Amino acid sequence: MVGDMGKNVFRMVITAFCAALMWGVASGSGQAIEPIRLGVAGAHSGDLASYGLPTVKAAELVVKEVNAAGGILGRQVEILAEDDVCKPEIATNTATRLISLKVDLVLGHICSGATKAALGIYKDAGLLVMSPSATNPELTQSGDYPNFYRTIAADDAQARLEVDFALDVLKVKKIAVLHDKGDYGKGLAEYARKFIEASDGQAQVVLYEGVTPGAVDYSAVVQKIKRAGAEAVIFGGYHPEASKIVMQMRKKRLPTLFISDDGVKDDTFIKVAGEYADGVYASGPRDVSRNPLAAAATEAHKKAYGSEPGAFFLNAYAATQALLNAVAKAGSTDSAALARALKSEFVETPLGRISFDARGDAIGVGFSMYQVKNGVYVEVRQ
Amino acid sequence: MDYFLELFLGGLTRGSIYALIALGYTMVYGIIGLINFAHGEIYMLGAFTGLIVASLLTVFGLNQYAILVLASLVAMVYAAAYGYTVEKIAYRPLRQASRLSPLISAIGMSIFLQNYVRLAQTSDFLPFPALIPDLAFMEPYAHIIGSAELVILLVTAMVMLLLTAVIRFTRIGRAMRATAQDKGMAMLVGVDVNRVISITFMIGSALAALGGVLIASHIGQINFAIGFIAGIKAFTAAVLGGIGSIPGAVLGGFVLGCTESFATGYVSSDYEDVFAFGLLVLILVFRPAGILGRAAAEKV
Amino acid sequence: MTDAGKESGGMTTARAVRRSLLVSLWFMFLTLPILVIRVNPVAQEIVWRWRNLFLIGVGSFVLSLVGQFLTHRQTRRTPSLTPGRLAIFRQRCMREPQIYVPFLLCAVLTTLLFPWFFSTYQTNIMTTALMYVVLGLGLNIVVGLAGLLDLGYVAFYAVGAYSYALLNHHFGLGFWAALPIGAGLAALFGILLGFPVLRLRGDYLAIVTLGFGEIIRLILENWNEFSFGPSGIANIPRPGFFGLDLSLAGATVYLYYLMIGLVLFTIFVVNRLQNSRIGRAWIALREDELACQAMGIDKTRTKLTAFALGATWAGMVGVIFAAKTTFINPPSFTFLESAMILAIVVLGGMGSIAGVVIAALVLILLPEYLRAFAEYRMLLFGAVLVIMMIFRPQGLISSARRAYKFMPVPVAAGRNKRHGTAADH
Amino acid sequence: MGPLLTIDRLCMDFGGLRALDHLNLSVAAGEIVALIGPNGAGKTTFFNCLTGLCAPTAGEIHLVVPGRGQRLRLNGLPPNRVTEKGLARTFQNIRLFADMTVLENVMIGRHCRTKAGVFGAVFRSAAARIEEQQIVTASAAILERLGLGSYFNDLARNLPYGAQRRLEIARALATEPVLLLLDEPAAGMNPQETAELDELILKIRSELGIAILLIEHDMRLVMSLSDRIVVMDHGEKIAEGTPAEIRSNPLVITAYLGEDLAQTA
Repeated sequence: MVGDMGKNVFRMVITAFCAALMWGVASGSGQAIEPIRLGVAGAHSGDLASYGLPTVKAAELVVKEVNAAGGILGRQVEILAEDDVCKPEIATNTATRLISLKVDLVLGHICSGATKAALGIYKDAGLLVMSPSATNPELTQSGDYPNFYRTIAADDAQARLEVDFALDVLKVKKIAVLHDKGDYGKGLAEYARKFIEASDGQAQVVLYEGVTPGAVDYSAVVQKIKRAGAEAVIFGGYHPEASKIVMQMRKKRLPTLFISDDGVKDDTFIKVAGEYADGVYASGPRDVSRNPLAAAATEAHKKAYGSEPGAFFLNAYAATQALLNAVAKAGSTDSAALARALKSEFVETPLGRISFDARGDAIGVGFSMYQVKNGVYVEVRQ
Repeated sequence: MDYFLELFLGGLTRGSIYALIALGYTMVYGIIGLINFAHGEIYMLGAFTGLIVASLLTVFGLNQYAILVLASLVAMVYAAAYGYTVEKIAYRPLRQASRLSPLISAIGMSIFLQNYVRLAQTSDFLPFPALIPDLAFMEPYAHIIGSAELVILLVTAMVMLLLTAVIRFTRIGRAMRATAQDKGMAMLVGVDVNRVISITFMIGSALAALGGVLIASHIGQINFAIGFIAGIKAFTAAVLGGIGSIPGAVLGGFVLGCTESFATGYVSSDYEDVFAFGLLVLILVFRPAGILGRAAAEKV
Repeated sequence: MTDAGKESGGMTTARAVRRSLLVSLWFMFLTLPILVIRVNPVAQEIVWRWRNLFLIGVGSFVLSLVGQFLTHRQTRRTPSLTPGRLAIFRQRCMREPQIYVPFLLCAVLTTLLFPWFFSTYQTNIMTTALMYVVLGLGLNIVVGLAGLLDLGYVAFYAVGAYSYALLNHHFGLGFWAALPIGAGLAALFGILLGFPVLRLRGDYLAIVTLGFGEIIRLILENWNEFSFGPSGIANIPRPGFFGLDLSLAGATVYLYYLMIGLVLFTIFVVNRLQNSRIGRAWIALREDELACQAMGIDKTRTKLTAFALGATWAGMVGVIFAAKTTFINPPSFTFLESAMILAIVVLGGMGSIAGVVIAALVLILLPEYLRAFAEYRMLLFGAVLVIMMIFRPQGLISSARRAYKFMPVPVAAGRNKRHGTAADH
Repeated sequence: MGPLLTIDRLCMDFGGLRALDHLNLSVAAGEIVALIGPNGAGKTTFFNCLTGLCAPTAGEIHLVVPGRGQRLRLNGLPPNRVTEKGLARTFQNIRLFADMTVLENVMIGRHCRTKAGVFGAVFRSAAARIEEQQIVTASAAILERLGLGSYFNDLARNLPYGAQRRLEIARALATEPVLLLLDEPAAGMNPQETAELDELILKIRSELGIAILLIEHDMRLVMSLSDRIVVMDHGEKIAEGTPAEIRSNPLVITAYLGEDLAQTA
């Protein structure tokens, strides 16, 4: 019995292994260039899938439309989606896999860390990459990644906006800068601190601290904010931690203003923090609800998938349009020609009329401040 | 001084959260000497079950107290059922195996349960209704200690007393002590060891679920991964206090909570966890059996 | 479920069905809230998914029936002491050169020619798998041989990776210079960890090493001035080939051969170690710490050697990891990574080199080839750990001790000639 | 020539419990001394104190190795250092390295007499190779001497009970002791095995010149083997003398031996 079963299992494993190898070989050796292959990389499974999957859907919707209209340069567009679970070490595998599959363009990655790890590989392969969500400033500012573009504003721009808002509009003098120790949150907080310190005494950072994500409470940090006498908190991070801090601040009768970022401008934040959310400021992408293209894209998503689109959907939609437009204008998928087209041509997207600057950041994409009023985020008009 | 007191109270409430989860940990360890890595996941499952029940009951329009009690009860029943099943599937067949095997099995179970909830529910954070009502008489003190925090503190104290009483004075408690000391001997004198272990798991899991519901309604949100950190912290608390000891778990929770609170208050919350784990290493090096634990001498 | 087979002979089909029915009902009850009801408090909606309940019911019923059937068959057969057919087959493979030589030759050829037949992607993931082979073999020294349960092994991996990244960033040190430095620093950290935990045993050791691993990661995350914090270090150069800058494909192939070399070197070293004076001391320590001391083995030194040597491999692979991904940040070094490496050691069979190699290849390659099931990857990983522990706790390949060969020595006096039972092999 | 091992007023407390109470004892080179007494008299604790597994509360332990002359103080030393000095022991409940082979178990005993390190092991330097060869030969010789020659490559756990007991002795001998401590070596043995053990212990003394201190409950073995017997009760020494003296000591008879002695006598 044991022997028998073992043997069968053994045979099965061997067969499966062979099949996998064959499949690898078959998929590795493609044939002549027919369609334009668009690689879509990001977290498609795991805890962060909700940040990555909307991008795939956005790409699918744009490509469907383009293909229905006859494709680009007479060629159909094909999507190859690959998962990187937002981990740098997996992202390098994802990148080499996409290269093995002979993609012409890459939409992705989603997380800054994974993007950094993958970019070097794309650079060697001469591929152009556009991310809808990687906000780390270095990606465009360091000059190390000339092949990188993005349709989202960098963290420093967001931090700039938050600090300016706190100093010029709210006129606060003492600010506590907090972050969640993560890549995104801490990066943002670092910039915020730098900008405040450079404000010539207009305001000062009275507390700079990272909170432990997932901790059961933040009462000690809240006490510290109170003791430091901060008039406002600038928090870099995501909504789970933000809501906990805000709730504890308010429960402890601390009226300190709370200013945060795109990671907090999420309806879940308001649902969790409830009445305590009122008055919280958060920066987020400019309100595009009056842009007919944005409405159309959202409508198309609802029609195709039966739900509201998720995070970075419109950024990804715009990125796909920008990439395909560049191919059409450049007349090829050569990366030098594409780069020229991206920088010179404007394209109408749900985010507005965009083009790209020399570093690869989108021109015309930016942030504005929002405030929670009666349970909804409302754009603050200055 | 005020600042110190506030940090201390904050540490106490945080500690009581750790303690509530640590009680189940320490019970299981006391009986079969297994680090039940899946305990944190049972806590998370309890919280999810509580959320589901509470959401259903809200639809029926029950009042808040009824929802809190019912959601806790159902969550506890389910957690007990999960605890029983986990023990039977993943640990019981390994009772005779080397110490490593059940530990690995527990890690596997923990990963499995996390992903089970992630796939069946969602990977996003879900808001958890504030089931613990704001008590009117607490209103003047709300800036010092909230109602939910007070309730958690009281429940932890009650559970600790109750457990100590059960273990000391009841039949099943005696059987538990016997099993903890020597499984073989307990079996010889007529204790149904399997049943005792199952019951221990069920009680421990039910406590974890109670903690899950209360803590989630205090924090206001849950997701599938909350069990991991809670589990690690609770286990640290249990080891600090002397694993296997019921009062030790509570004491360990308080010590850990206060350490973290003071570390944040006087140093920086950047290194909060470094202090927590550093304390663990220090205590274990100088008092390997924990604060209230008894050193078990090996028989030569 | 497990006691079904004990009532051998008397088990009727009806009873098995009734039992399975109970099992399936139990699981339907168990999964009712989580699998069936999905609440969305944000949108205030409740979704009922009754189909899942049905699937669970049918699934657990069938599984339980099959399980009972198998245990029943197993208990009915008289237990025999002769090894199973598979074991005999395996023994034959090991012993007879005409079987294992061609097989070995095949394996060697495939490994050597791999990059020429497969794409860069395939080579790349194979390199990743080889890295885990070395990590597994390194942890195997600590856990498998010396029996010290280390749940913070990833800390040393991080030390290696950061040594290269930082040395390169600040001093422009190259890969080959960083490799021994990374390994040495990791060994130093191994000793550093070793000292406080010397007195701890079993579970306490496990939790303290876990804490140590977390502390290292937290420091990397928080100490921006030193480690650049969570945003990590980018643009770490790939290893150069005698000053040549390689293309991506070239570098991948180069790294692949580098890893093959390192794997062979590791196997060579571990194999020699485990049958040496030091290796025997480790195993004795694992078997019985007290007796081991009483036999004159210095516990402190033996444990520290194990920690240091285990850490050395992690440090080396860490350097290679940094060179391979060209970017590192703290989230790559979480507890889950330690758990993964530990799973490789345990699944492979503690102390068994071949087992660890196979387990690493399976655990790392399978998820890559099963990307379609990515969502279920971790679920399966957890389940496999549990199932393996229950049905094959000794791992895929259980370790065998070395047999020493002797000329038959005539027994000195006649008085002890009474054993004919000992089967020599 | 003075005694090999001298124990002076050794005390051991566990919490409030006094397990050893001012115990004096000495063993001469080549002597076989038996330690007897009822269960719980403190005999194993005494062994543990001697071998460094417990640290005695008070008292002195000194060892004089013949030929080296130095008087070595043993208390406070860790177990491995004690073994290096020349004391080796066996355990009451057999503590072999169950998953190692018989030969390897004995090779472990050679550990403290050899010194090859990691580099020697990996690069197989000439010195390390020679040393390893010597370990194997020496260990094999010990096994042959103890009649375990046919078990070399068997796992220790698979050995019959009596052979496991002998293997423990072999392992202890491999450390080249001057004094061998045997903790109930005959426990669980049948009369034939006990008789063989008797012969073996005498042979160890006569051929290797090793002194032996043993704890034993089998009075027949104790009486036939020992040069001297020490009787313990409640952590104290209550009597000491040759087998004949002990046999006739009324104190011993009432305190402990009673019927046992009547049977043997």
